[in-house]
Amino acid sequence: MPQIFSPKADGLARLTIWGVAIAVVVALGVTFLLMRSPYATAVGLVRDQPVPFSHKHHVGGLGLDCRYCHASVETSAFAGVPETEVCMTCHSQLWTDADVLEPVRESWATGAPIRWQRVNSLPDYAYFDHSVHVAKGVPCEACHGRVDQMPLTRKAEPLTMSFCVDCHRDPAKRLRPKSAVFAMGWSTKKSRAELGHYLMKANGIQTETLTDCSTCHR
Amino acid sequence: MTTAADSSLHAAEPGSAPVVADRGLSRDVSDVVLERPTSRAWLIWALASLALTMVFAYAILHLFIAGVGIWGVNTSVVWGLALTNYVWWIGIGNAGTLISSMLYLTRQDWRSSINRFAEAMTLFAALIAGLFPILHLGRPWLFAWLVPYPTTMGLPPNFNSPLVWDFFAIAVYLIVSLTFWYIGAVPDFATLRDRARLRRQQVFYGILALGWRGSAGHWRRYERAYILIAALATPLVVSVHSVVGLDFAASVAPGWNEPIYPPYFVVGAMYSGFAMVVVLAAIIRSAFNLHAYITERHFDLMGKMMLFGALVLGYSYAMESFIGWYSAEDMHLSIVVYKATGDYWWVFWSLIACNVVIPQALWFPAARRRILPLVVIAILINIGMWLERYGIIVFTLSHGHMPSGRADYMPTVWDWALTIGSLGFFLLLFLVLVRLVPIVSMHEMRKLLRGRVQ
Amino acid sequence: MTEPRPRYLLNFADETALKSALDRLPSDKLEIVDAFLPFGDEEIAERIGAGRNRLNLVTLVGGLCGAGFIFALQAYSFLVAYPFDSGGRPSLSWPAFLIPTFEIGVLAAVLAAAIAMFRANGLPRYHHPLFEVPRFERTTQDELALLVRSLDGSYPGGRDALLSFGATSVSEVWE
Amino acid sequence: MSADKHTLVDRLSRARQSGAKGPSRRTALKLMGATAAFSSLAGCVPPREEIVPYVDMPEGMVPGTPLFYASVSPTTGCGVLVESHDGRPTKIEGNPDHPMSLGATDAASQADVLDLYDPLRTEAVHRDGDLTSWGDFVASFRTRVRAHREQSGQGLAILTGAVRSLTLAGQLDSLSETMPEAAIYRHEPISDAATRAGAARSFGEPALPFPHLDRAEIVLFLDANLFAEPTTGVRHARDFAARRRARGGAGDFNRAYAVESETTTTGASCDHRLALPPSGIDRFAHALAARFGIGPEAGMDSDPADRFLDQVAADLDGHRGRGAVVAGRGLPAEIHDVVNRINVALGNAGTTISYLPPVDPGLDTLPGLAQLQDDAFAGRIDSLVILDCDPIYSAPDPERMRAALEAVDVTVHHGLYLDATAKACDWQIAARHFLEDWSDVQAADGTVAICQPLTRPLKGGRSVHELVALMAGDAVTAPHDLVRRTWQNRFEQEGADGGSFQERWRKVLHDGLVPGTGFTPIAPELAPAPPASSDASMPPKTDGLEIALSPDPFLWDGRRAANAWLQELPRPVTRLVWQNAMFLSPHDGAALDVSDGDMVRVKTNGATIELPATVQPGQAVGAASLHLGFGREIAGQVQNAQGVSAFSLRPDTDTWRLTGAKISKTGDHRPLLRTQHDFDTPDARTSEIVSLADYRALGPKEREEPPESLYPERLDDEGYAWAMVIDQSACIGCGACVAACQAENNVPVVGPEEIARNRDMHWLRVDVHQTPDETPETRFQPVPCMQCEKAPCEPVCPVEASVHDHEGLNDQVYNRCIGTRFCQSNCPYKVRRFNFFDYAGDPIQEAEQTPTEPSLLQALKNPDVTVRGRGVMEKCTYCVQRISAARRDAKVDGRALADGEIKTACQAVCPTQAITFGDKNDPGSAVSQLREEPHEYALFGHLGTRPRTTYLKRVVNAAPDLASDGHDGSEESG
Repeated sequence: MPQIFSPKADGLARLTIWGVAIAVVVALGVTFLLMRSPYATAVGLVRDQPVPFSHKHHVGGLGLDCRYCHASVETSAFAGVPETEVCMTCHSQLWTDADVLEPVRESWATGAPIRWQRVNSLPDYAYFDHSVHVAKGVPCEACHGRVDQMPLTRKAEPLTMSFCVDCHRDPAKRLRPKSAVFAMGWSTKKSRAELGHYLMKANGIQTETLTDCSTCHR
Repeated sequence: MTTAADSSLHAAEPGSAPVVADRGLSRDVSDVVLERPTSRAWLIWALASLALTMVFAYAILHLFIAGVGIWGVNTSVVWGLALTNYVWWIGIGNAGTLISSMLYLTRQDWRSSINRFAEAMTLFAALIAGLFPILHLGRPWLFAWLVPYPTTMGLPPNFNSPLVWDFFAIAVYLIVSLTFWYIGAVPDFATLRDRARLRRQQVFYGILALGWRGSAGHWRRYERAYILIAALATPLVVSVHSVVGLDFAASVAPGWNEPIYPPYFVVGAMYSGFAMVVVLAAIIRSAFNLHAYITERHFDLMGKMMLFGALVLGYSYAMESFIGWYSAEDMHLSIVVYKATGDYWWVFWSLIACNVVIPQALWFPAARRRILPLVVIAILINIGMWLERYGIIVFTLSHGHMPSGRADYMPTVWDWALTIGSLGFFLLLFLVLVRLVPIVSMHEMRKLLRGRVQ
Repeated sequence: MTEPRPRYLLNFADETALKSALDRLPSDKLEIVDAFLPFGDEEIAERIGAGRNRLNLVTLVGGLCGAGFIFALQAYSFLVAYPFDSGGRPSLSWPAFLIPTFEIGVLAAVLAAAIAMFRANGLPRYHHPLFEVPRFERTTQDELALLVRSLDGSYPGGRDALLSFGATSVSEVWE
Repeated sequence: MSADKHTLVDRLSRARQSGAKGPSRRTALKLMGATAAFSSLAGCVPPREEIVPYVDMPEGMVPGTPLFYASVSPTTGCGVLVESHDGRPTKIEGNPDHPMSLGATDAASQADVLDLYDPLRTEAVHRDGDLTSWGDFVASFRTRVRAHREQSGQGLAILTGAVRSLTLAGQLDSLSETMPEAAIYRHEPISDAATRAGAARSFGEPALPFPHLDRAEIVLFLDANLFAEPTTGVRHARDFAARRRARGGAGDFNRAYAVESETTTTGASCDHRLALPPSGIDRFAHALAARFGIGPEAGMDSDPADRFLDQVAADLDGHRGRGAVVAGRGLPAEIHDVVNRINVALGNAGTTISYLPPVDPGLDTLPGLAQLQDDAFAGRIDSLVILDCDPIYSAPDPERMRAALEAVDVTVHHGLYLDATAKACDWQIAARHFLEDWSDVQAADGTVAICQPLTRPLKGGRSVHELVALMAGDAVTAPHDLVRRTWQNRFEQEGADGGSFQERWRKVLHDGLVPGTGFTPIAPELAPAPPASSDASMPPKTDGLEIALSPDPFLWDGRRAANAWLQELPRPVTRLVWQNAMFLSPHDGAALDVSDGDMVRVKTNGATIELPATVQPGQAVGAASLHLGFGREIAGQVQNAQGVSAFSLRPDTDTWRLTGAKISKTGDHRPLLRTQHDFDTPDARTSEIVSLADYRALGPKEREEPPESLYPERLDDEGYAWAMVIDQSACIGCGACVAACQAENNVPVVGPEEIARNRDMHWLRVDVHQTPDETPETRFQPVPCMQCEKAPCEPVCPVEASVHDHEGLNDQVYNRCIGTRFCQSNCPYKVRRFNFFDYAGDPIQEAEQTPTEPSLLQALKNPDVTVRGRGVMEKCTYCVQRISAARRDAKVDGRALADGEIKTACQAVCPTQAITFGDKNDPGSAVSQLREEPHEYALFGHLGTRPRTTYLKRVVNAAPDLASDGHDGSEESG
């Protein structure tokens, strides 16, 4: 009886078995990493905006407070995106001829709103409330990153469920005194752990209910 | 290659049971696969089952596009035929491994004739059974959330849920059954490899045989592994249907919340499984002329097993009703009365007839040894067991605690399409399989027969 | 590498013939390398000293590892990864965990047994010198065979002498 | 769920669902506020979403935070507060300051907000069905009106329903002044004519009796379904329930009797109910009057009725000045007269009953539909303007009405819908929904509330005030100016005590009502009794079935027929949806050989209708009841193919009873569309009752310990622990809670086909339990999610979509749900609801919907509640969005939540305040105290589920002499 398989077949068989095994492990690993990578979470995402608004210039350079434009951040779930009127408060005086500001002037003139492209987006079934986070000392920077260093707004954090839950379990490491909530790049000389512990107490934050599903989903 | 001298060894007429020559055995069984005599009957069956498979596929496609609303399920009876079929198929899927492993452990040699296709039946039935819980989901594409894997949500599945237990039980059962079946078939693949004369058959079976050489050492390790797996598979089978029973027993619904469910489900599974094996055995035996290997004695023994099942089930039904009365819990009693006299009284009485009353005919040897009555009884048992599962779901769900929440259930054409279609798919898989894999375990038959030859 | 020495495959028509040959083969001249059977036979394996294994232990260890892993995973999931209240069940609801533990334990044990068996048997092995031997194919059907090796170069009398031990055929096997 | 909203699968399903239903026309909602437009992109880049800020934000607005505006519903006259999210009105609440609301609304008012976004509403102006413009209409109509004006209005006619707006009334008055020859007609299909006429007989002027049920100790309802009245029902229910609160072992209880044909919410809420056919009710009224020396001596003809009469008479006699006899609109004027005289004789008139002048005196003084038809045929009408009524639908003879319209030269229809009348008219002008319009509406007690718009007209509708101003040749046409002018004039007449007009006006708008506008009751001074003819006082027993007509409690006269929420809102007692049916007593059902769903043919007054019958235990023998308001044609569709209009059976618009009708079985069968099939109470666990005497004998609460659990306690006494207690003594089964829940929680409508498959979506249902007697006792039990502490639904969910939170809520996480439905199969209360199809796509009213063009109905959705997609289980959440909002507000302020700060939607709307919600860990909270009540119980508490929703048993103040009848069910307790 002649051999059905050539001597190479054994090598091939071993290669297949190990290959499949390794491929499965690698595929799982790659998927695991990919789901946490910017590819899936869109960290670093920048969108074309009608006006190339620079937080770097306005916040980092001019030192505008976040609340000047995002006015409802302390009172509403929605932080608020400035009305054309807010832009025009300054830009009716400054850079009145700048080409990049043409859409703003046009909006002001015609009454047609500026259509911004959302960068930080949560699914509709996740309910996030800016006001309560701000009130409890969660800084803007925790989710939005160093916007004072962003010439164009980009997504700074993955904003996945684990990202949220991570902080809801242990907010202490991110909490700041209320005066520093809107600050960028703030740091403290005190012990971070001690400060966090103190703020948790002072703000009456109980983590127990923070990981309840109904906290964010309803 | 073969010579006249070779075949003269221990030659005997095939079919003149019980004296069967080794060589004749290998040839008889292998030829079914290698020569593939395509009978008209096979073609008709294959085409019919292919058509039903298309129905199955279309019913699934439509389900995914339109949603489970196409079924008759409603706010009260949230489960319907999908889960009836699931329990029924998993029940059938239990028998193969049960026959194979349990009878193997108890050294019931006669199992060798039937274990191979019974295991295949298990595989296919479990495969189809496993489909139904997924199909029945409102959002089947999220099925993967039952698997514990690291998600970006950071959420594990709920290990308290009987459905997660189900998932583990069925997935494990499928893998173990496949392993068990495949390991059992490896030496036979070697036989086919060596008997094959066509290159593609040699390669095909050669790959499957893994280079099996039948060395004494191979055999020794092989048999050790086989008995270990059999010993593990037996409790696994019991656990699988117990877990299915827990889907119901772990609830608070009247009529489900009963500790008898797990054992009663296991017996029911074995019962319907044996009935299905009888039907398949009868078909295979006549289709491939394997009267020598699947004998009347086999049918007789399986008939006795079914009779045993009928008695245990009868006892279970009686206990269910008795406990309903004995517990003095009015809802419990109410459901017992509802079963027998309510909207679905015909289901209840039909299942009693099919599962308990009619199988009593098996007390008579004539009913066990003659194929026709036995097959008729087996088919009735399968129908009865399907009705039992249907009843388990609709009795309780249409008659819950809340009077205002009581509503009827009426399956729609899509429910039936999926039910009938799954039967077709099962048949198709089986019909294809019998032409690819030896349907009787040759190496076990050889071992069984060698004593008689000498 | 030593110089190639021929090995002989002795085919037997049945078990009796093979067993009597085993009794008669001169062990000082011939080494019984292996036996090939169409069915398992513990006695022959024992006589030629083949196939001893520790599958029982491997299976046990495999099963325990699988069960331990899944139990630990469940406990980790509920105690650490995301503790939650499901119908008032305790976080470490071990009775519920036992079912996946059992299932995965069985799975791991079965896979351990299967993989260990194939590994110990050196399978898959698609190319093998024995497959060159035409008569070898009968060993998966209706004949039994012994593979013997002469201890000193070549067996006196060669094939014909070997036939006298009751073999129906003798084939030379070259590495 | 929006995450899945745009998957191919769902879109396909939507297409499939909408294949046969609904118009496909849609309009993009152009909101000034922030809206998000979606478009999907392949790959991992998140979908593009836009943020569209205001150019110039209105004052006082905070994006993402709802605002409440006071307004008023023109149908009910009850003040409302409307919740608006970024310019989108989404929810209506009652105005606590308004005397007819006191913070609650009826069920139908909850659904008003759906009409605002209804895609079926007609748009702008059409001429003979073709779209044209308001400008064209004005150009064409102005010359015509000018011509009429020159002839002092000759040939001009206006048809309206009841006029509840003072501004409109004033406009019509001034129009009549300038054009004295112009004819103004009234057509109110559901009229109080007999009630007013009865008062006119008794007191010499038309009036409507207004019982103060909080003052009455003995109440007798004579065919009076008072709680279902749109204008006064909410207040009556509140007053009634105030006298039925069993608390702390005591209870200041009234005793209520009802004599009625059909089981109504009012009758079912009484302690004793006697079922009589209409003629029997008349007889009962006369017999009762006779006991107090009014009219000839009479008795009833059966023993139970006699005993009932004896007891009622004795009770009323024993509580002179503290009782009330109330007669329903279906009774003839002479019975109203008799009842008024009884109340005067007992000293109830003026103390427990006020007699109020009708809101629209025109109903008594102006000609009606019959006159209009005659005038039209006589050629006396050249131009007819119909203001928001549908006479072709509601006229006794639709064909005559249609012919009358054809006989008129130019007809103009002003209304919300393109109904049969609009189609028969030359001009169709879209009216404004009240949430788009300025107006002022007078409630039944006279209180005027200002209706202010929350959005611009979504369909380009025109205000009725503007249209009438155009006819009157008024220089002012803007509705705001017209309404403002009315009040400026009035305030000026009243004098300047209230400060400047601007200040007063601002306050009126803010508060939602004009103070001091309530009616002064008329003095109940009896006119001499008209000579009673013997046959009038004792109506003869008629042969055959008497048909009793009544308005559907939700659709009323059909004006809300297009409202899918109301069509699908289970009717009290019968739990029928999407259809009306003929109610027969079991006795009459057997005599006609019909059972539930058998079709019957009704022939009378030259009209024939066919509709299914339902055999209702509790229905009076000899009476067949039928509801009006169904079967109206709107936008070319009959609004509910299953419902049938019964208006055509009436000989005239004031007739409520039909005798001599031929009722026969057709042989067809059509299964009834209802959301409950089994009404029996199998055991005491579901809806036990307790008699008042037994209740008073109950000691302090000995908590019935739930069965032992093997599991440790996971919920502790720290933090909030939400709980709800529902008082079954107070519940009248009106269904307002169900409608409020639907509006608050984006609960979809499924349509009659799905209802027929037993798939309803209401998170909260009002179960009806009836004792299996011949004269059954009906009990209502609202069933929301029980929020079990040991919830059976949770451990069976494989993915923790159903899971407990630390405050005791049984969370349902829609985005996690994979749709196994195991939770519902394991829920003993069956409170969970499954999206078998993509119901949120609204298959009833919507066709295909593209992501770039959001449908108008999407704007109705409460943005704080996830819209559930196909294949997802949903259920009552205790309005977790309200809990969360209140909790976040409290957290921002750094304080704890106060008791009563959170009101669930069902609680807020409940007219009888039967629902209490709060923190059970706070021993001072209302809910904690109710949980200590001796008659508090858990539904199926023996199952060990430990529900957080518990009930107070219905306490019945049975009359001792009638208790043995089984009406009160006191034997069944225990």
